[in-house]
Amino acid sequence: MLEEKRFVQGNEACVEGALYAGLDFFAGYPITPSTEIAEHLSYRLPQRAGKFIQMEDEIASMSAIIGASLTGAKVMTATSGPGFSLMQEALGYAVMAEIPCVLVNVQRGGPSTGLPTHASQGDVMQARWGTHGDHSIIVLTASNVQDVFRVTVEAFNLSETYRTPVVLLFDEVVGHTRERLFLPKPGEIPLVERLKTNVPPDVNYHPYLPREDGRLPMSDFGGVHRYNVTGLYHDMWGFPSEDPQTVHDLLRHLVDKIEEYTDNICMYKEYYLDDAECVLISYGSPARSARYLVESRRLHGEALGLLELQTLWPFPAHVVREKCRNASYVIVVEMNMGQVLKSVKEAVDRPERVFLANRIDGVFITYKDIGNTLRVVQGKGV
Amino acid sequence: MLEEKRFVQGNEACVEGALYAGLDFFAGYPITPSTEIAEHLSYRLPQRAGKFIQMEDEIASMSAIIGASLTGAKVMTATSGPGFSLMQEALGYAVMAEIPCVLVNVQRGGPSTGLPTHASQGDVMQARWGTHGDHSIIVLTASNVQDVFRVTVEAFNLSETYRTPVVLLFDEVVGHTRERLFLPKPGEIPLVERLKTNVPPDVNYHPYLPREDGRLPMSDFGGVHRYNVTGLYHDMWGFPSEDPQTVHDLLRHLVDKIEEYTDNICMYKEYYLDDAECVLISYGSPARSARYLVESRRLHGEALGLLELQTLWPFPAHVVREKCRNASYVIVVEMNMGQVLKSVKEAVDRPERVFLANRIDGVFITYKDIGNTLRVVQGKGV
Amino acid sequence: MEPLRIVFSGSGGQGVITSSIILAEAAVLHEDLNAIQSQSYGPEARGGATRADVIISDTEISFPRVLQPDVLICLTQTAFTKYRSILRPGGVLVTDSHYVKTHQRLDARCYELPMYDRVMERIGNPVVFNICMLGALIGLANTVRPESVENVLAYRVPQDYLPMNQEALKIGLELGGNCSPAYNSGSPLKK
Amino acid sequence: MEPLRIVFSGSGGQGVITSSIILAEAAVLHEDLNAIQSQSYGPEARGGATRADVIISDTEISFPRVLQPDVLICLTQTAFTKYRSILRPGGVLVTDSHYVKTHQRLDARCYELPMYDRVMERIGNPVVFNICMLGALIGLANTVRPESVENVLAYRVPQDYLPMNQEALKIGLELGGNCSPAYNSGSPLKK
Amino acid sequence: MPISDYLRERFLPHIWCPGCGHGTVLNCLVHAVEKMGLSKNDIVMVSGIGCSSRISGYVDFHTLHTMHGRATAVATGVKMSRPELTVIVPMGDGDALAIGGNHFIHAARRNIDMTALVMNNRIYGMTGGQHSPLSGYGANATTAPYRNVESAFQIVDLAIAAGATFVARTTTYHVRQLTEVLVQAIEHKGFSMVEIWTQCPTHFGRKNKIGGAVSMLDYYRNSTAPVGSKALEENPDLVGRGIFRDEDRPEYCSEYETVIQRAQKGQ
Amino acid sequence: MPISDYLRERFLPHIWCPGCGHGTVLNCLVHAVEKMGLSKNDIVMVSGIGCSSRISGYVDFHTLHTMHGRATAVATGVKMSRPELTVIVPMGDGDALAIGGNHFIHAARRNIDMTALVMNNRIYGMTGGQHSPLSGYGANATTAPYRNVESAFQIVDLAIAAGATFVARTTTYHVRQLTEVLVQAIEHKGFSMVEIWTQCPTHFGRKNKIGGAVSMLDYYRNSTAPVGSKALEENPDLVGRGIFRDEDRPEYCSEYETVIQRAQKGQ
Amino acid sequence: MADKRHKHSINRDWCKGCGICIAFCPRNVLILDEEEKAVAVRKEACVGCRLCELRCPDLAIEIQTEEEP
Amino acid sequence: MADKRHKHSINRDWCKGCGICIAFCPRNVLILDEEEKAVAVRKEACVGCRLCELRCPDLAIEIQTEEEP
Ligand SMILES: Cc1ncc(C[n+]2csc(CCOP(=O)(O)OP(=O)(O)O)c2C)c(N)n1
Ligand SMILES: Cc1ncc(C[n+]2csc(CCOP(=O)(O)OP(=O)(O)O)c2C)c(N)n1
Ligand code: SF4
Ligand code: SF4
Ligand code: SF4
Ligand code: SF4
Repeated sequence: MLEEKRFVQGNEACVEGALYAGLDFFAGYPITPSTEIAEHLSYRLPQRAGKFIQMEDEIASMSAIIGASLTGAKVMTATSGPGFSLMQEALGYAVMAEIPCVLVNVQRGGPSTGLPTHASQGDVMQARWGTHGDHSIIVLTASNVQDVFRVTVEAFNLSETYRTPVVLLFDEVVGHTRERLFLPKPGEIPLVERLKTNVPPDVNYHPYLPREDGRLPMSDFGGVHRYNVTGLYHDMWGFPSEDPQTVHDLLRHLVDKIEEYTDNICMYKEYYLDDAECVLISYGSPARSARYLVESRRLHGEALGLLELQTLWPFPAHVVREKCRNASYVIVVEMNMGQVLKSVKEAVDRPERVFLANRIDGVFITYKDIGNTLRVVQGKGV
Repeated sequence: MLEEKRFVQGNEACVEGALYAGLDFFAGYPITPSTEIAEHLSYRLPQRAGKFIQMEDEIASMSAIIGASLTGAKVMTATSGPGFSLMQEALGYAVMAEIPCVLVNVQRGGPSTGLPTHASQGDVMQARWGTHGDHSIIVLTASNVQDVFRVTVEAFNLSETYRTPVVLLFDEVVGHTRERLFLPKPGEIPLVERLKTNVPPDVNYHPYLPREDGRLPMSDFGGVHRYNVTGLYHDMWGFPSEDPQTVHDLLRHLVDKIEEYTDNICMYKEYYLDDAECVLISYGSPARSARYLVESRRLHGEALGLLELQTLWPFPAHVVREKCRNASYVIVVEMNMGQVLKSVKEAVDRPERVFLANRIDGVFITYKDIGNTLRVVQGKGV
Repeated sequence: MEPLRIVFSGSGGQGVITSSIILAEAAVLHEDLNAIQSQSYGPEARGGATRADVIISDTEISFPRVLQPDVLICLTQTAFTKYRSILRPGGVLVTDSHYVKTHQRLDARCYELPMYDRVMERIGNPVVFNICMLGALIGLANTVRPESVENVLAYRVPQDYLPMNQEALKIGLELGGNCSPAYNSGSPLKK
Repeated sequence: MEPLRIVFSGSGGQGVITSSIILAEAAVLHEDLNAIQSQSYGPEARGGATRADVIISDTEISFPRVLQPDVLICLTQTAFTKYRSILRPGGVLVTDSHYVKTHQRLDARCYELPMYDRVMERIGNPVVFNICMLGALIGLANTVRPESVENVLAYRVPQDYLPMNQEALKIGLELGGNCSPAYNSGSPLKK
Repeated sequence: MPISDYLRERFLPHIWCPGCGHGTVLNCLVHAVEKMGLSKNDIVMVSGIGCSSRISGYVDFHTLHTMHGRATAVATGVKMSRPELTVIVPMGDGDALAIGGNHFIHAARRNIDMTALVMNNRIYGMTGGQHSPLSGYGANATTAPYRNVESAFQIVDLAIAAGATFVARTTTYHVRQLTEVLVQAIEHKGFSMVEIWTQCPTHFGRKNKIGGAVSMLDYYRNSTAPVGSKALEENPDLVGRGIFRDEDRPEYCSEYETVIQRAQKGQ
Repeated sequence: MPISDYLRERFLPHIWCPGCGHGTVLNCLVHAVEKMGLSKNDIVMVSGIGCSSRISGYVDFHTLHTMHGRATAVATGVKMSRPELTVIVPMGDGDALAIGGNHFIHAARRNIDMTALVMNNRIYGMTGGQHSPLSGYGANATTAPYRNVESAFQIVDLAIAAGATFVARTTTYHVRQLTEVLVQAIEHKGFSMVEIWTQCPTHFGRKNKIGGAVSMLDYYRNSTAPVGSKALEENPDLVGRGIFRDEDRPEYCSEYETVIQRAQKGQ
Repeated sequence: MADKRHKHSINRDWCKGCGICIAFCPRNVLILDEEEKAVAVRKEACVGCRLCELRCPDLAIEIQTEEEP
Repeated sequence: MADKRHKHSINRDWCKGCGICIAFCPRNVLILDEEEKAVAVRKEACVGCRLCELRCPDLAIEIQTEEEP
């Protein structure tokens, strides 16, 4: 029975998801509230001959997983606010060199050291724009232990499919809450393995020549193909180049390979949206409060609905527009000053109907808080 | 004569502006294309008993100016893309602890090591969102040597006025181009000195108790008031606190003290906007190409106009909306994939009329490039 | 079954959090129930009063926290003073008579049980105090079957400590099972 | 005065960039002109061909780069092959006869001057080659007055090198002043 | 002045666990400062992040609680800007030598005048017991469940190799020596480093079965001996306490004054 | 195999300036690898950012040109993931010891099996001649116009104190010794570090009036002497060349194997 | 020595009962009371070495030494 | 030694004329020509020490040594 059912924290569910996805190598540095991920992995990975290392800091952690990934390993690191900020340079390197890897950021109160042990979702925009230069990136989130497992597996699949870093943006509540986790059987969730080149040993292999579909078959370091990897703009050989056409094409490739596949990357859940007059849009733990409100109000016949986003970037604008089309108002529920609110306003037809229900004091937002905002929005005051 | 006229690069103009504003302390780490700023300051600062130090990296550089600022010094650091990414954690600390300081980012091609010696403006969104957690920040830019001097002085004034880090976001072309600089006489440009507390030595001084107007009088380290500074959420004493009300109020203060003063912070230039049918919006070196285009087209009676932004954040949405009200189309000219374009679309009444003229290949965008886009926008193809 | 909302409170060393996890885990792994557990973290958890929330239900649990507990357990005076007010009117209050003096009356069924004292006299080791408390809770409210908790103890507790824990659980069950509220101004809980 | 657009090109060690700066600085600081200077940076500047752009004008200069130079100076064969095509039709091409062979004709006034050879024979030190080139340019096109360049040299060049530089400038002025184009398929520049 | 005048009593009792050695370091530090009779206005304390770094909140100096690992870098800015101030930089072993290792060796190389206190509890206390670069081979930690296989830095050797000019080691058991060494370290002109063994009963003690604060102090007493003592020579298992280096080398800020002189002559 | 087989001739001539010592390091390195007869598929080179780091582009191994200062950290990931591979990590002095100092000392502490080459030209070449932590007191640099007042790291001492188990120094003049030492360093199991003096005529040479490449090599010849040589003993001004440490200590990856064993028994 | 008296003022709000002062007092002057706070029960035996004051991690002990009249 | 012949193959595209091989050749075999490329002018004097090959920063020299017939 213990086999398929577990009672775990979100952070441990993330560990189980990573192991299910085939994690080989983890490098990290402790930081609240993500530390349990490193702790569990230091125990679990060597059991299956996987490698765990605690590096000297987050920069080193991110650097180490980049190196390991190039040898063919599935890799991950985990951190929170301050550490995530420190990883931004290396994150950009992984984007430029197209290195599959997964970064977990269990958010805490920011800016700076902020509120290490409290709930917040203040890193949504940073996850998209934190490193210098134009780029694109995939960011996923979840609201309960089961979904944490699920999106973690998906993060590895997407990072392999698109050869890109994927950020898992959880929050303190999801990371620390213990609840039931059903472990899927092996094979129950399909896994994406790394796309390897089939170029024979003595034929020229072009590591950075994208296929029609934008994908790049890889060859492991230590394998038969020797090539160069760099954070500079580079040609199909991976050799530095400043040729304008080469530069233009590479940057377009880096962005298009993700943005053009937004539909395939987009994950979300919906509750009672069909006839919803008021659409709540939320993600992470606040979506649980939103769902509680929706379900209890439905009992009194109020036409509330919930759109729970699991893919934050690339932002699923078309889905949001669709789901909000018939809503007389939309309330974005998040624990920050309205970071997803911005994207929602951009996406919908009538931005003036979009409102924000939020908390920024480190206290988990409750269904009562959302209810209060709803009342105000309905013109009934507090 | 050499007294008031100089022939210098933009990077040196930045140095002169900082010295004019009263720079006391600079810590930095070399990186193309910002290095000349450190080099000139290593020569100029000690001449006036100021302090220059080359630290072991950018994190240390940002850390060192934070320490120096608290002793009452006017401080600055300068870097480019990769270094700017590394500074994000400490930048957030300066935001949280409300430490006046100026960061120069002379942009180069990103992401990652990218194109160190080429022109780009890819760090606009990062400058706003690069550090973790909700926050606000001031970001300025300029398009020629004279304006580089001017906005640099302004950067120091704003950082003292609002007790916040101010980012100067230049680009390689502006930083490296040599042209004429007229040095204003002392006093010609008003300088903002640090607001000091007048609380007498033995009376309780509350370092983090904002005045009505949101300003916080400071007391220098080494002075008569001893207090605590931290990156954690803190009370009026600067002592760590997790009280929700305290947390809420501090974060609101950090954001409102800037966002509510957007008008005072907003700097821009305009050319031929009164009757402009087509409004170009640009900033940094591309604004020069845009201006060239506007002026040459005006000779043929085409109603083009240019709005050159110098304040990028907080974004001057109201100004943009105003200036674009009567335009039949708006073209944003920048050397990235449309980072200011996003804000412009949010600001104007008819986002569908906003277009992008850009280059992303490291080549400086010319008036011809903009002209080509204009032709397409006018439906005339290429 | 109506979802049952419990708040455990006490001081750092008392093992309140462990007991909350054991209870919830017993419900999830050894009965066909759903449960969720969360706890206070950080400096305030270090000094001051620790708190753990548990919700047990036979349906999905969306909102993870307890705003108004049906059952409130306080193992220190500080915890009692801090949390007494959140107890649902008519709910159940369990306090340890050694650590807590409940002066004025609350609108609740209040049990002041000599858990600590009984553990010290019958076992002589305070580490199992929290398990005794768990036993008492199970005795009082219909949460999970004692066997389920024993199952959890079996793999969570080091062998040599197991008997001591089982004993403590038994003591608690007795205390909780055959006791009547110190006073009862609340509505009955057991259905 | 019409803005005058000049492109200097050559190889790393030849001091093309320095000479471009001296010219522009002379215009800005010692004549009431406006000028702007920019140059190629980075690896490609290290090996390959270095390039410096200068625009001299008596009005404000908005666009900082030179797309089609009125005057193109090439001090190496590589530079010539790389940049010849950008010269404005009818513009002025200045090459050094020691380093550059201009095979087929261009639509321009082309001057192939023995600047390097003259410097080596009259001064014997290649470091002032670039100043000689500057002199030639001034001799050819109306850019700035020789005195203005001498002014700049006076504070930019270390004392003991000054005479050598002044001499080189003079040689250049002679070369540029009393020379006729190798061939002329371009329009006259001096107005 | 009474000891209490050097404390911010408003914020006490502190957040440290019962028996945490960090409190003893705080205790000896204020006694040392009192001994030296320094004016509180002339002292700046710069700490990083960690249990140890919370020390800055409790002393009535100018206090700067910075970022994890960055204390010496921030302190460099403070000191260079106001060389006349006394700068004290308490750090945990992780703070100083894991994430902060680079700033630490560079401050030592520059020999900039500050006193670095490495509060070495061989563990990450604040985050709950992960191994640190000082845990040492064989130690147990939440991120070393199968025992640590990394060997520890020799802080003293590293500081000396990097260029520190005053280097000492002692423990929270040896409170008289600790107080004395702190006085000398603070008086030293140049980069001084004091490694202080300080017990974390909550994590290191518990996980490594050393027991509580009292037995950890016993261990400190029994496993160390004064530098130059016969005991130390005879028993290789003992670790030396005392001063390992105390020398004069041009201090960074004074050197920078010569730069200013050259620059101003230059004009 | 002929030397040229170890090079990516497609990308040559390289970007280094005429007379740059980095080319000589490349030259001796490929000669060393050829001597050892290693298979190119088994070698991974991880470099950072700098002129020196461009070396990875020209060798026909698996090459990883990473971020400024991060080479050893990235290499740690490579090595730990595939311990059977030979990992070579060339870095500039700034790359290795300014921004990269922390990763450098931690890789040494772990004694992870890789060969760090510190290509020490005492300057930041790539960015145009700013001082580095190795420039040393009195050196001229674009960011030290009034002469440098920071003293240099002793790389050899620092590496030893941090835990490196093979430590050597030589120069680009002493090409036979360089090649020989490289062979030994690569063969060593554990963290090996070779400090290589390599001339930057363009910046260090010019700014410090040492002249061009040839006279810089002359300087290397005249200012160094073999470790243990009489000359070195007698003349304190000379700097030692050769091997300073060569010892056995458990290597990190092998140690981690024991962790895996314990973990798997544990089940 | 006997001609000095030593007063132990112990701050009960700060004392966390770690037992350090008690374990290492050379004269066993101190004990923990039932509230787990340190108290000086054998004052007369105190030699005023002040080690408890210096070792206390909570700065809860202060020794005042006064001359016998 | 005299019974060996040494061929210097110098890659003129790679040679940057730094002069190192020339300065440190024990037998002054090499010189720079007017195009600033190294050439072996006194081949017969070459002792085949290969120091020029090993020192060349541009990997432009290769010495082939063949036995005299
Ligand atoms: C950039 C960053 N990474 C990680 C953390 C999390 N963190 C806080 S303190 C700490 C280490 C604490 O250990 P130590 O420095 O030895 O001090 P101690 O708590 O043991 O006194 C860590 C990893 C952080 N705050 N910031
Ligand atoms: C994070 C970051 N900071 C700064 C730079 C700029 N930069 C590139 S190389 C370099 C130093 C080069 O010196 P060194 O490492 O000694 O190698 P060398 O070029 O001398 O061979 C610097 C500062 C960078 N690329 N990235
Ligand atoms: S966790 Fe350890 S270091 Fe931190 S306060 Fe507690 S005992 Fe001290
Ligand atoms: S700048 Fe210096 S280090 Fe860089 S290639 Fe040139 S000589 Fe070599
Ligand atoms: S040492 Fe201090 S805290 Fe510990 S028991 Fe004694 S008085 Fe209390
Ligand atoms: S050493 Fe090499 S590059 Fe230098 S001159 Fe000789 S062959 Fe040419």
